[in-house]
Amino acid sequence: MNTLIAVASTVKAPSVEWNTLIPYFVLAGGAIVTLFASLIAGRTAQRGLVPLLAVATLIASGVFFAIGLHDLDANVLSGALRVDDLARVFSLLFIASALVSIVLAWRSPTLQDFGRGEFYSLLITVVLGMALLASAQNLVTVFLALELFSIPLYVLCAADLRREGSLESGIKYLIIGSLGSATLLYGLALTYGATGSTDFAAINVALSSAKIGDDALLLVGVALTFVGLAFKASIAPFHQWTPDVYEGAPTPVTAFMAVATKAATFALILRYTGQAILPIVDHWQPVLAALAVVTIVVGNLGAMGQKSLKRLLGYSGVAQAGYLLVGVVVSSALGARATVFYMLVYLFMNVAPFAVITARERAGAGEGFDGLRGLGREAPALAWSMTISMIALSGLPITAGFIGKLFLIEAAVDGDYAWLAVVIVLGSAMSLVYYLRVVAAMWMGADATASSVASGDAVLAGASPEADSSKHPELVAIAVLAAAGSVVFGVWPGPLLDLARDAAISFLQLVA
Amino acid sequence: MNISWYIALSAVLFSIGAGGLVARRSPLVMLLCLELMLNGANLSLVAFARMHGDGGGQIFALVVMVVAACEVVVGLGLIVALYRNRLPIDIDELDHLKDPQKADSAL
Amino acid sequence: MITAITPILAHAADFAEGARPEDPAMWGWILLLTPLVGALILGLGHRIWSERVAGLIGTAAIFLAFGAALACLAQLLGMDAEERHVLSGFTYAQAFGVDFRFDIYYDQLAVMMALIVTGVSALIHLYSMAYMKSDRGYTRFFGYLNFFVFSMLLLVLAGNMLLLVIGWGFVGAASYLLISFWYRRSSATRAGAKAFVMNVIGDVALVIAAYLLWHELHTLTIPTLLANADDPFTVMPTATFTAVALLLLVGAFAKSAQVPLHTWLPDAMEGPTPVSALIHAATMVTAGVYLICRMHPFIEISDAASMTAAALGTATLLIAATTALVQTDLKRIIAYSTMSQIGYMIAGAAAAAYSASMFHLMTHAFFKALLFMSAGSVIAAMGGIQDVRRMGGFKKAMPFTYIVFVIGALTLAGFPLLSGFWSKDEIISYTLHRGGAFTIIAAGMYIGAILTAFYSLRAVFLVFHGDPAPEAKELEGGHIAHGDHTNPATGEHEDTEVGFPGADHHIAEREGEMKVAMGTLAFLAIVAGFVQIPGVTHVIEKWLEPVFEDSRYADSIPSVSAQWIGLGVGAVIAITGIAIAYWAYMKNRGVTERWTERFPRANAFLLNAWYFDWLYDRVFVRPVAAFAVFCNKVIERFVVDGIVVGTTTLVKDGAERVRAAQSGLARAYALSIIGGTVVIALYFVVVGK
Amino acid sequence: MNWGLTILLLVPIVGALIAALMPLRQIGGVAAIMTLIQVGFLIPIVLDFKIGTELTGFVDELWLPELGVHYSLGIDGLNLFMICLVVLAWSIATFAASRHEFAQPRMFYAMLALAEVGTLGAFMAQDLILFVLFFDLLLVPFYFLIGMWGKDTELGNSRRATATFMIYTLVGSLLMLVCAVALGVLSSTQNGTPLTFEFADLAANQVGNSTQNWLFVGFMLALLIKMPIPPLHGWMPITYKATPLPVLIVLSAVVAKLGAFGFLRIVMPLMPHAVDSFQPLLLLLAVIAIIYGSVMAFSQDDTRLVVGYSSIAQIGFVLLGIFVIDAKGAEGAILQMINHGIVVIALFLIIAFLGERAGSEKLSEMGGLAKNAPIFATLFLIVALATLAMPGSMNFVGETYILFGAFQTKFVWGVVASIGVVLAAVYMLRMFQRSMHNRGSAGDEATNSRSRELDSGELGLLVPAVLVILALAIYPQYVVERVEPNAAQTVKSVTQPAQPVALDTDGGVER
Repeated sequence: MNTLIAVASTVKAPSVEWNTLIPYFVLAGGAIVTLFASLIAGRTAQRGLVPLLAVATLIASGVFFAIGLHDLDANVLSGALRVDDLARVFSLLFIASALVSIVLAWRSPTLQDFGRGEFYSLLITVVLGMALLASAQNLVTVFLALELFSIPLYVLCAADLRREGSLESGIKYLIIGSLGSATLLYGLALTYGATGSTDFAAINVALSSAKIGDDALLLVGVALTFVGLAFKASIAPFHQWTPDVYEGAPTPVTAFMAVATKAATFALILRYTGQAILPIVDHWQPVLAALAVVTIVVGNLGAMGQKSLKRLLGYSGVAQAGYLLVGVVVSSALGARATVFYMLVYLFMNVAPFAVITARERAGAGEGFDGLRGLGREAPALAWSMTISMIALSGLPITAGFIGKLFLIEAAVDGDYAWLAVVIVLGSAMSLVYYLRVVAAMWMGADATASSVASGDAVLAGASPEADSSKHPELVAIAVLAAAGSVVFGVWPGPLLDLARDAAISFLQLVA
Repeated sequence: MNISWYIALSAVLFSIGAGGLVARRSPLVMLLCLELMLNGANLSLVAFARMHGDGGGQIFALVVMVVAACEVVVGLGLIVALYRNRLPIDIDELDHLKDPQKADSAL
Repeated sequence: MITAITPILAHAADFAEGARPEDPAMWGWILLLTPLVGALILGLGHRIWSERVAGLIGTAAIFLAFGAALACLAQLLGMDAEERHVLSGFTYAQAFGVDFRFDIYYDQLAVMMALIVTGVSALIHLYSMAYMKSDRGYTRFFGYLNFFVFSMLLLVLAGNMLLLVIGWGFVGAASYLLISFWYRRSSATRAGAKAFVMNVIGDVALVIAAYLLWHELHTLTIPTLLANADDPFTVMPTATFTAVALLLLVGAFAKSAQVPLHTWLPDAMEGPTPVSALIHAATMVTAGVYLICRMHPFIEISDAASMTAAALGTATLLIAATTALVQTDLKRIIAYSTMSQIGYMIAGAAAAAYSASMFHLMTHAFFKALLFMSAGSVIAAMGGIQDVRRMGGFKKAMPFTYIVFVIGALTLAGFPLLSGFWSKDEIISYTLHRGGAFTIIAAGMYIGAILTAFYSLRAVFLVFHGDPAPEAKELEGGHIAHGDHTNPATGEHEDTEVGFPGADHHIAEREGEMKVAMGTLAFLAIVAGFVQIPGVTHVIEKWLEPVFEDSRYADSIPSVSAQWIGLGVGAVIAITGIAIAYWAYMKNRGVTERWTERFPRANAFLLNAWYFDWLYDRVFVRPVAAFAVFCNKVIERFVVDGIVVGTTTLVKDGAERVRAAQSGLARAYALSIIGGTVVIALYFVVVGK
Repeated sequence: MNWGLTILLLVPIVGALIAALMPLRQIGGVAAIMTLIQVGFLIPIVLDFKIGTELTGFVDELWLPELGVHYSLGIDGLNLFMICLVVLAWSIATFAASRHEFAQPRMFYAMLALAEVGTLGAFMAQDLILFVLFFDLLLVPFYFLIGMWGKDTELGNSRRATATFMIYTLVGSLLMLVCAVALGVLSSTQNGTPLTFEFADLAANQVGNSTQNWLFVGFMLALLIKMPIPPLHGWMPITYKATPLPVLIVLSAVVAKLGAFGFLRIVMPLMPHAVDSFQPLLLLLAVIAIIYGSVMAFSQDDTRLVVGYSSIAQIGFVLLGIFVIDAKGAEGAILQMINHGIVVIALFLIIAFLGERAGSEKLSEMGGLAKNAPIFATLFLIVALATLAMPGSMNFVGETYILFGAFQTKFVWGVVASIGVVLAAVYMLRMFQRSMHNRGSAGDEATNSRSRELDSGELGLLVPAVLVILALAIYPQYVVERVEPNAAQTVKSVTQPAQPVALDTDGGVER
């Protein structure tokens, strides 16, 4: 035994920066605690304690990220992770997104069978995986973190066990997702083989020093890596799981996935392209540009003519991934900032739609367009939030979406990709067709125009299904809050711009 | 032995896995194919680790094995759930989630 | 916009200051604004004034304006003969050196024109007070008439080329309003629109001319332009000069109903008869002559232009005179005769016989107004019917009308010693004196003279002689016929509620106002010629001499004897024409019908006024209409909508493809992932190498 | 910071909010009265205006430092009267709207106010991105205004109308966004100057010639669609037919002017070289618009389309004035924008009144109204004559300056365009006569004796517009002299560009 200890002590153990890792540990611990807390029977525990613990975990972790690690810029665990502004900003994004999801799931009747503890616990695990991914700068960490968030997500998608759609989406996501993971893994393996290192910085050095840039092994590796990442980020033509899974998964999960999955993947893409494979930028720039175009076109086309709002949002997410990719393609500080900024804005724009869908599902109206008819009169607060979100998603002023697009366009033009900027706006033009269809469904139902002022009076007097939405004050609140955020940051985007700048600078200074 | 043979073999494994994934309809077999793909990658990882003479690749391979196990567990769990819901254990019949082929409305 | 009022008020104060008695143009401003004030009072108070009061207001305004014109005359008379011109005004829209000012300018020519305009207008207002009685639009009518007089005076007094265009446009609008005064008649509204559009062509030509003048001479102020016309330092290119002259002519021709812009005038007879008398005979249509006289340096500087003007004027006078031979509508006969007479003036002015043209303009104003007024009297007696074939034998029923009509017709025919005789023959002898190609012009004028004599007496004989028409008989018995209230042009049933020929429209020649107006004009038609008897009196020539002294042909005046020879020839021709008419319509009634039967084509040709309307319909109206149909049916549908439809189809198809690919089959998704992977990997390997 | 213009910009929204607090039936009235408050804010601005090219009430704050975007507003001779027109149009339109009951009035008036903010902002903006932002912002309110309160027509339902309008204007607007960004970025990279989008800076640091050319295309498409100029006017017929008339008043009278305004404010000073090279194309389009618009205008049965196509013809004149590249032409173009704005306000009011009386907005179902509504007929006549640029109206002054400018530099184009003046008489008289004169349809005979005169409320809407027309006709100099320095400056920026770019690297925009 002693010898064992002696041997162990001679092994060069990696230095563990415990302080820096606190937020990650908080998440990990919180996931376990939440799981065990759910064993306590009783409605109070199930409805109160468990969600409370989950929220507390997330908030605590967030506080550590935001305050505890403030201004920190460090390699952790021998460079396996890097905790910097990029990681911090994105981690906060995941946490915020998870909190939104919890609010949406809080009183959801559909998660009864699955077990609340499992749901919250898995959600926190996903956040942990994403947070790790955002700080990963080693191929091993990348894969591990990616799977850490992917596998629980498969389960979460299937969380509504009684519903065929949920199961179908879970199994589809699992199979297709695993294909993506395997492809990514193979790509990472080839990259490792070509460069002899799993560390981003070392790969960068290897690529810039040798003539390795033209090595077929490496190039195939990069290609496969891109495919894996593109899959996770819903970039066409690897996007096809997105609408199906979005539709089938429970709405709170979809809401979470819509933002967080994309954000996590883009955090990695930014780091990977901006750090690891930057020396061969001329090789991959055209590929990503082409992918961006295809994604924008396919996403926007697919979103037209949908019946299901969740599918529509799925496709819209595909299109948005295309826009985000433009910021990556130009491979500049401005591009990175634009991508981060757009990602932050995207969080605000995406909340209200899912809150509305949740409310409509609970009202028994379903998540299709039909469920939206007359929402403008029944629940004006929800309808307005949804309207603002749609306008923001389509990139019209005076919303944060406009500033985000403006930023991306500026980055594209600045990076000599003006034609990609044109594609962005043409995509936006197409997108308005379906975003505004949503708005039209809420406000311009056949009866909406015909109704006279008199009936409006009756509605305002409270003789309407208004009460229906008042049953979900938390949904209304979060939707209004997010919509307000979309508008406020459209007029005063300063804080988000600062965050985006810090995040971009933090990882780009490594290569500069 | 030349490293390229290992890579070739791993590529073949990977491709067989990918091909099987497309060809087979049973989720169970598809999971097997996925394992094949992962193991293909593992093979190359280990081979590269030998080539470069560092442990990174081997550690990577170990990590992958754990992850693969997790994946399979979840996959099997879902298959069980499908079975319990009396759903067909045939991936082609799980096609209720798809796009409406006729547009809901004109533009 | 409210704030815009402040400077306007400030300017109004300046304006009022500028118009203080020491303003040289005070009487000019009063002359200009009195009719406008009248129009405004009538327009704003149209619900307040009774018919009688409205008529009095309108008429009084014009009489006041006539007084102001006389005051202007007195003002000029009080000045040195060489200095008889006044200029005053304010900035209107001036920028970049385009001196678009609101300036009024009057000299001998303008005052003479103003006197004719206000004088004849005053009489016609007087006539209208009776003639328009019980018309529903009585107040409106006087408002329009006053507005017309204002517009006409603006045109006459304009001291700026663009202000002239404004006046030019305003009279066009007034003319439009009055032609379509009985707006329930579709024929009237159509005629109004036609007149307006043709006049706009003239406006546009004048704007272009104004530009060219501005471009060459850097000003739009008319006196400065005229002074600089021959200035050796501002020599304009010949082409520009010709263009200016031709454009001015287009403007003049559109307003004066000269070929080829003449087809609106016969249709304009849809307006009430006083309107025909005032606007489409006495004043507005002669504005073209005034314009040519006003801008004469720019016309005569280009021989091509003056020759064109002379040729077209002569063509008009012949075309109109021949057309008038066979017309059956009483007012149209007179309308064609108006065109024909203005042809004399235009040709005369083109031949540099300016004072002669102005002289004829004046006498023509008198006798043509008189003819229209007396025709109106007859038409009223006929209950609105204007067809001369239906008329006859009104001599006994309407003796006063008969007398004044005969005076008018004889003056028109150039019967010796009546005013038309002096003025027309002065034009002819001046033209003859120019020699060369103008000899042919003069010959045309003589041919026109014999035709004129014939058709004017034809009207007299058809209307007043022969067997009395039923209406005439009834009138002898003291009753006034009521028409059947059917529009002869379209056959549509008249809406008598809006006016003449209304059910209780009892006029004919009983009303005092009408008699006073007609009597005064008859007197003037007889005596007005005596102001300008060759070798005896030279009132007009002397008065206008300073205006035209810069003309190249100022000294080329036919001798007195030559003029008297011309007068003699004219007298013979007039009497010959009258004799032929007497032979054809009194001695051998029915001979004309036989001619008509023998030469049906010629008859139809003349009856349709040389088919100008038909031609324009085929050349302009129908092609444009066809083009409009083409635009609507082809361009809009295929090109414009095509853009939308094409795009949406493209997008729709794309969307369908994307949805079709989304089959729900996981294996298909896997396949597309693998496919995408292969493509990307291949790209990397192929391009990367 | 000078708050004057910002307050002017926000007053409509505040007004709409106050109105929204009122009981449903009074929202319209209160919203209408609120528009009068803007007039109060506007008056001192107009009174303080000094003739010259200096910006009145200039605000310049760095808004998005990262993106070089400034919050920069200012008034000069170019936009002074456009802003007056905005306030006038919205005031009249809001009063007109308050005479009717609209479903969901709070939203209606809020959207109307938002549209005003967008329009005012676009006219006042002195920063390119800010201009584009306000320009694009307009899409939102008009989407709702047309979509929610539009009516279904034989050309398609209101949804279709909205979609057509949105797709057209959106493609243009967004292309303009890209080009605007590109203009700023390339100006900064090509000249080595800090990134900024302020007009003054961009005019001083122009981009290279070939860059200007492709940027110009984007701007041109957006602006031509907005104006609209054939063949890009496909949205016009269906949108005009579907849009509620109060909304149409502001859409046609003011918002469409933004297109022409953009050429004067942005394209000419910032892309002078491209203006020069595209001049023939734009002149051709202008003349096509004049002729085509006129011909279409006199072959339409629907009064809205008569006015719609006539607007195309009129705006064609504006485009002609701009692209003859002569100070007189620019002066005339600005005057004509103002004139046309005012007459269109009046014309759409008239169409509304006609429609209420005839029960249809089709000319073939109208007629003979003058008999029972003489005052209405008179006011209509004044408006119609002003529209056809009757000499003596300010429209004539504007058109004359345009033609003078055209004659000066492009004589032949000017002469061809003159045909449009004649055709204008044809279509306006046709519309006037078909509605007011002749015999009406059967309905007219049946109501022969009943008075169809305008009531006091309708007079209160129409008379102010007519009074403005008359006031401008009597004393156009007030406008002419205030516009003159800016017209001169704008044209000078093309004829004598600030300075040629030393090195035209062109930024290698497309590889």
